[in-house]
Amino acid sequence: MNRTRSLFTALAAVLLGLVAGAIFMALTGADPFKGYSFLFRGGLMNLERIGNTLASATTLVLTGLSVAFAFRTGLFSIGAAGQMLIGGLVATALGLSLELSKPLMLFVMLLGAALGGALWASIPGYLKAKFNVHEVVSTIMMNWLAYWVVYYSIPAYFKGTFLETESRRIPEYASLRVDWLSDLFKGSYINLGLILAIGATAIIALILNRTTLGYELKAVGFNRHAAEYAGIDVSRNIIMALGISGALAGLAGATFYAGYSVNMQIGVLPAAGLDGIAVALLGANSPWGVFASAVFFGILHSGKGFMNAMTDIPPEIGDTIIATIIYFAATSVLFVRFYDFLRRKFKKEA
Amino acid sequence: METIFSVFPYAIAYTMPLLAAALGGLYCERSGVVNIGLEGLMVVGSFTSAMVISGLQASMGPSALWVGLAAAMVIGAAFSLLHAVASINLKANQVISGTAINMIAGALTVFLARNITGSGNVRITMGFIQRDIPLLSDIPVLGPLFFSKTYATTWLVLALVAISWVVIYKTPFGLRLRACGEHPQTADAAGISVYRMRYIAVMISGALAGLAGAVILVTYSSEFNGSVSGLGFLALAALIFGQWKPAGILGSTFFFGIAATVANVSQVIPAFSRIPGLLLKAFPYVVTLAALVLFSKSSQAPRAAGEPFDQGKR
Amino acid sequence: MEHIVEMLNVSKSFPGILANDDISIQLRKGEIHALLGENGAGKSTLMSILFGLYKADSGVIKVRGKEVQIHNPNVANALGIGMVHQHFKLVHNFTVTENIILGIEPVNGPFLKTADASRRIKELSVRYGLDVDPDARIEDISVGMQQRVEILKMLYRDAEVLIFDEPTAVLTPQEIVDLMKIMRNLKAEDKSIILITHKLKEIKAIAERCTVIRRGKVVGTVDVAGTSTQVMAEMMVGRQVSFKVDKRDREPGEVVLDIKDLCVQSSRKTQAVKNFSLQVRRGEILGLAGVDGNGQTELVEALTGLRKAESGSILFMGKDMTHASIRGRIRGGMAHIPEDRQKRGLVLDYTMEENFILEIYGLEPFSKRGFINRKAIRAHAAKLMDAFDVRAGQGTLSIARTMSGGNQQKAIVGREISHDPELLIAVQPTRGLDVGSIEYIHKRLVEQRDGGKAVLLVSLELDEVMDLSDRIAVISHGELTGMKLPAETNEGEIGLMMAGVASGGHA
Amino acid sequence: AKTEKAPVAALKVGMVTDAGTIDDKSFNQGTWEGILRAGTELGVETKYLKPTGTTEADYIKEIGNLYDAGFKFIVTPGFKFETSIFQAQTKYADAKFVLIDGNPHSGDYTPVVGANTVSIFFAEHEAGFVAGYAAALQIQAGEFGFIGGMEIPAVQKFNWGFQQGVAYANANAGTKIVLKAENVVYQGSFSDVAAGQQIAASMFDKGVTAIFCAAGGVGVGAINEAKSRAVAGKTAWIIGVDVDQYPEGIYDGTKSIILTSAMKGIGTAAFDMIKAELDGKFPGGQTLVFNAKNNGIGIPAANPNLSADVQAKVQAVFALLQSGAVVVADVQGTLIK
Ligand SMILES: Nc1ncnc2c1ncn2[C@@H]1O[C@H](COP(=O)(O)OP(=O)(O)OP(=O)(O)O)[C@@H](O)[C@H]1O
Ligand SMILES: Nc1ncnc2c1ncn2[C@@H]1O[C@H](COP(=O)(O)OP(=O)(O)OP(=O)(O)O)[C@@H](O)[C@H]1O
Ligand SMILES: [Mg+2]
Ligand SMILES: [Mg+2]
Repeated sequence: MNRTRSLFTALAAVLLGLVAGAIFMALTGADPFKGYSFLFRGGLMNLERIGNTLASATTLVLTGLSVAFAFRTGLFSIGAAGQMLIGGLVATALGLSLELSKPLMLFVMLLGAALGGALWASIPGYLKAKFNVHEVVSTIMMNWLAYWVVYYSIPAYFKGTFLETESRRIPEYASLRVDWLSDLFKGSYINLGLILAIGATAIIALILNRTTLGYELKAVGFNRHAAEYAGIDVSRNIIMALGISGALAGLAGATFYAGYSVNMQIGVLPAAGLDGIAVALLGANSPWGVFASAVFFGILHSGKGFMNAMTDIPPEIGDTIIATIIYFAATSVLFVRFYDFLRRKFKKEA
Repeated sequence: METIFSVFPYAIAYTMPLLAAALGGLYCERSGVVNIGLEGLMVVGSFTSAMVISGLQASMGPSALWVGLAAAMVIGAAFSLLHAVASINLKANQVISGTAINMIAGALTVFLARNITGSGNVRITMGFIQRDIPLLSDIPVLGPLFFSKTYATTWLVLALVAISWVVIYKTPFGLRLRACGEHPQTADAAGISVYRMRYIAVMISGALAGLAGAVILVTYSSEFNGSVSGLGFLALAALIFGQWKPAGILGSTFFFGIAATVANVSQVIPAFSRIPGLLLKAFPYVVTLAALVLFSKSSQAPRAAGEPFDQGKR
Repeated sequence: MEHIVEMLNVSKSFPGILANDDISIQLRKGEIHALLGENGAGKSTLMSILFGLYKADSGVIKVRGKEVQIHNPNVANALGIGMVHQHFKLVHNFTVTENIILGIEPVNGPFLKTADASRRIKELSVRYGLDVDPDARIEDISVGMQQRVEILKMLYRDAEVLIFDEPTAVLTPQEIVDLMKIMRNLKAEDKSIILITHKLKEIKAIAERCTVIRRGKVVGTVDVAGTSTQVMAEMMVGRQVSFKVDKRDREPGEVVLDIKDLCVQSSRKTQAVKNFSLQVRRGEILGLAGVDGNGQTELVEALTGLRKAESGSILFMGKDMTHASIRGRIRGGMAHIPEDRQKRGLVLDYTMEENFILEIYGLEPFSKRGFINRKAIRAHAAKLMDAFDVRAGQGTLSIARTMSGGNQQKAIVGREISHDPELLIAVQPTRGLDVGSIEYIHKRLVEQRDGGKAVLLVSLELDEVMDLSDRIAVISHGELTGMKLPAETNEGEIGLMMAGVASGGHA
Repeated sequence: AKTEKAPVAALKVGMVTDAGTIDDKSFNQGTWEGILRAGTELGVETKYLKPTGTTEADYIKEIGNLYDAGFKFIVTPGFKFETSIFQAQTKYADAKFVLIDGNPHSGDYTPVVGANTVSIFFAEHEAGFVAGYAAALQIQAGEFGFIGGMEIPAVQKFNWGFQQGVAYANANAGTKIVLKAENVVYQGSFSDVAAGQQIAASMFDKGVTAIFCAAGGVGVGAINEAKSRAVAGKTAWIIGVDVDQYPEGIYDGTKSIILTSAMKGIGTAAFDMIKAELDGKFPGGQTLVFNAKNNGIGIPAANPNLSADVQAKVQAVFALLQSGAVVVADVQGTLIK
């Protein structure tokens, strides 16, 4: 029952967000129907575009899961961007320094990225557990620290011959892109990260709903004192919760910098970090919900350009629509109430 | 030392928007509503003032700046209603609603700027001028630190902080505001409309964050470009660091301002040149974390902050 | 006789429940009128309607004979109605004065003017024997004092009708005596009082009439003087209730818990427990009596591992557990009914079935190799809810938050007993419960003892300690001040020992 | 002539922006303005797209969007497009590409300019040189500074050329301008306005009189600082970049703190390529360099802040650059950073 409710809420939010977007389009003198048809065609029109949509979604699934997982354990992490950077940096460093067979290489890189993200996130976890430092503030600080760590370490150790501002290109054997997948989707940027994202979604769903670890983490999130009373190690769990969340974001970094992208640039805080909050939110913090909402964002991200190219709708409208959807998702209580009202009415009449 | 004197006024200039935004956050959280949307509200303020000032500057001259500040406050307050409706009436998760505010503000303002002016960047020709305060700036040490090269807006923001201290601790409004943030059921039972107080507080925070965005524009940036580069989040950190107290945020924002300025200018100071760049850039964030470690144990957070008010809850 | 307040045919429903069903109640001027009913009977709801917090679905309220519409607490205040809520409505970091003037602040221009208010509060405090310091901060004063602040709040607003919702549930015996005195003072000043309480003794002691509610309906209004507590209890519960705990004599067995020279610090870094030594044996209920705040909390937390012991030792089942982990103690056979059920006892956002495995989720059959077994958990919960008569709307899937305090408490008691512990540390196990539930929980504690297990009962209710315990230990200022057998002592003596005045020998 | 006009209107010219916005007052805007000029003067249809990120995949996606929407003449500014154009020029063989500030390559920096692609470079070092020389002549003695955004090739070349220009003036025109290593900095972003102001302020306080800013928004902060100093009657100059920034430095009616600007004709380049395409002369496969020789770089001709004498001397040196008598290095060598 709860699940139908969340689904209804998310759909209503998306719908109202789209309506609001349509109003904006109409205000700028564009035809919303045309706009949306190009938007969705841009994201889904052919295999290549579907592949690109999924490629965009891949990173968002992982950052969305990262935020959602922390959320479910009572923590609000804004740190996905920084953890992505660290994960990406570790993956890039390994990819550029080691020479291994592709499967082993990828395994090592992903493991390193997950560990890097986890370690980076466990610092705010530790500060929260031991010193009660608010994770919102500490993760913001950690983001900027990661930004500067990458900013200085890429040029110092991994830069190419000519450019100070980006790493060398990731060699083929260290890239998550594989030919069969790219060919399957007609040359799209889709990469093995997608499979990783699907796996991660399943695993996180499993952890949250079916394992004692999930039970513990949620208990700590809901009520620290009761968890302590029950003999659960609260500090360890907070660090663990942020650690897992960080590992997910670290993996997001690996898929982004060694899959979607072909090298690592400095001076950019990846947008997928903050977008993860929106994705998690629209997915009602449930793992498969996150997956679905990431795909939706993927469509928006990749269809936006086609819509802009085909119509006179300015590029900024895409962002406005996404933002509006989030706002409506935040105010979803309204829809839940409406939904309950409908249910009651329906029941009475039945 | 000379360098410290010379950059101090810039640290203060950098501090003021942070301070104004943190003060806005203070009203909001003291009433029990968390406002992650400060960043977005600052963008709205920056946008509004840029539009107003660039439109009026030719005809009005310098007084257009003040009109711009006022407009930023009004529009900031109006925009914050989005957050108020979501988090007060609809009992939405406040953090999420604030995040949505940030996204909407960033996208919508650039969109509007492009549609209205044809460009997503709006420039004003002239901001406020730094001035030395006569007499006071001649005082040794203090003069060059605090009374040299000051912006008019600095005194405005400082005055607002002082007024806020009085309002929050010495007036019935302040008493009620704090009650709503600590224990809204108590305020409710005392006949205070928690909804109304929270609306007022959210709007004040919108106005102050709007002002903060405008202050950035009229002091050091003079250009709207759809971003305030994370200052809103930093203001939030300063609010927590300052323990939700006016004097506290005055201290914490100055701390940030000085740390960030030192990090910025250290590049041009030969004495610092042997220190790795990473350490210099990381400095403000590391000291913030360190300071939080020291101050977080005894958190004075308003107890009800972040919780939607539920009359029936006991 | 003049009725100052009349509530006529009031009904109020919440989703899924009719909390007040056509209730009528009349309050005379200058009377103390008790309102009695099981947990969840609808008492608080009714009073919240009178105070303007809830709106009745139907019914009429008359004040001084005139029909009124009480939309919000302001209207109630204006009509001279004041209320002390079950959970205090005080701002913890405000002073007494600030709390009292909140909403009707005296001003000097735009500024607060607290000096006059302070003076007036002082006067009121003296006049009614309340002894409150207007400048103290709420978080620094005792719960009893906080309650007096609530009373002052009403008096400051010139309330004529005072509603007390379970005022004594949180008080120490001495504070209860003081409160009774205060109520009599109020009555002497012609105030009218509605008193909600589960304690029949208190009703007997102070009320003139008593209205009994069961499942949202009025069962009847009786004159207290002419009605026995037994009759009132039966009216409320709908069956016979026994107050006396059936308990056969039993020889205590070997020592299960051996506390030696234990010292524990409070959160404020003061010495809360000082050189405390005590033994609890198999087959006995050891009652620990004491005034609230005399180190019981810290002692229990040290025993259960929630707080560090500074020095001394805790031997449990012959093993040194002084520094053992919380889980180690639970696994070792220690169970704990916590003082604050909402803070420690339950994860309010978890369902009942999830709450029932709070300490044992890691054990088979509830989980295997880290994976949860829903089926086993559900069966376990269903069994316990049935065995301990835990009632909740959606059965094992009810969210704990939505359940009444009484049912929450029964669930915790059930859970802890289900662990079949060697030692059950029961802190305030019946706080806020109706007599039916109390009877039930008491029976379970005795069963535990009869089964050869040890029970350490920590309670502020002297009655409870006297009735249940095989031995009574008294704690005062963190020190053991005496040990008595219930048969060889009385409330008076224990009370003196609790106050640290007399020290008793060892039983 | 009229029959030739028909295909003209059919050309659809698209642009994908680099990091930063279309209003960056720098190469995005410069490129776009060139395209817009082609729109009004040559009647082509125009469109720009803003990618969601700055990776190769993001760029190719937008190029694909333009292509699918019929925009088969695509202009991309910035070296970050190098690998994307490398792929696009084969993938979209019937489209034309103009890559500004970069060479298509597969990731190994070996330039492969397709037959349907033109690579355009600017001699930023020459622009920096001329601006540095002009500024030194005008100021004669004192200290200069340089603020860069990030260490990307274009910015580095501006910097190195600027240093050489100043040195050239010191050696050949008797000026005494000092450029201390500590006053040559890369702030680390193109957006931190506050940092720009603070760094400029501390440079000015230490005696620097003119700062060359190639730093986007960071430069905006520096310009603001110079303006408020000028209003207070102090000497503070900024040397602008990319376009003639004179208007942005105006503080008092017509006075501006922009001493001069190191310009590169991005807009002209974009416009020229579109025009060449319409004329059927698209120089596909070529790498074009816009430099002093072809007047692709320079400083503004009209500028009240430079005396007529200085202007004349700059003209002379510019001629030397054109003739190759003076050569400016585009690598760091022994220069600062
Ligand atoms: N806000 C609410 N929402 C839903 N149901 C409620 C609410 N308040 C009370 N109820 C329901 O109304 C019934 C009466 O509750 P009430 O608090 O009046 O009982 P009570 O007699 O005061 O009990 P207790 O002795 O435990 O204090 C309960 O069954 C409860 O479930
Ligand atoms: N959010 C809610 N949804 C449904 N019912 C609620 C909710 N909150 C409270 N209630 C109901 O309100 C009633 C009273 O709650 P309360 O916590 O006062 O219980 P209580 O038995 O009076 O506990 P206490 O021992 O704290 O006095 C409960 O019966 C509970 O069912
Ligand atoms: Mg009640
Ligand atoms: Mg109760």
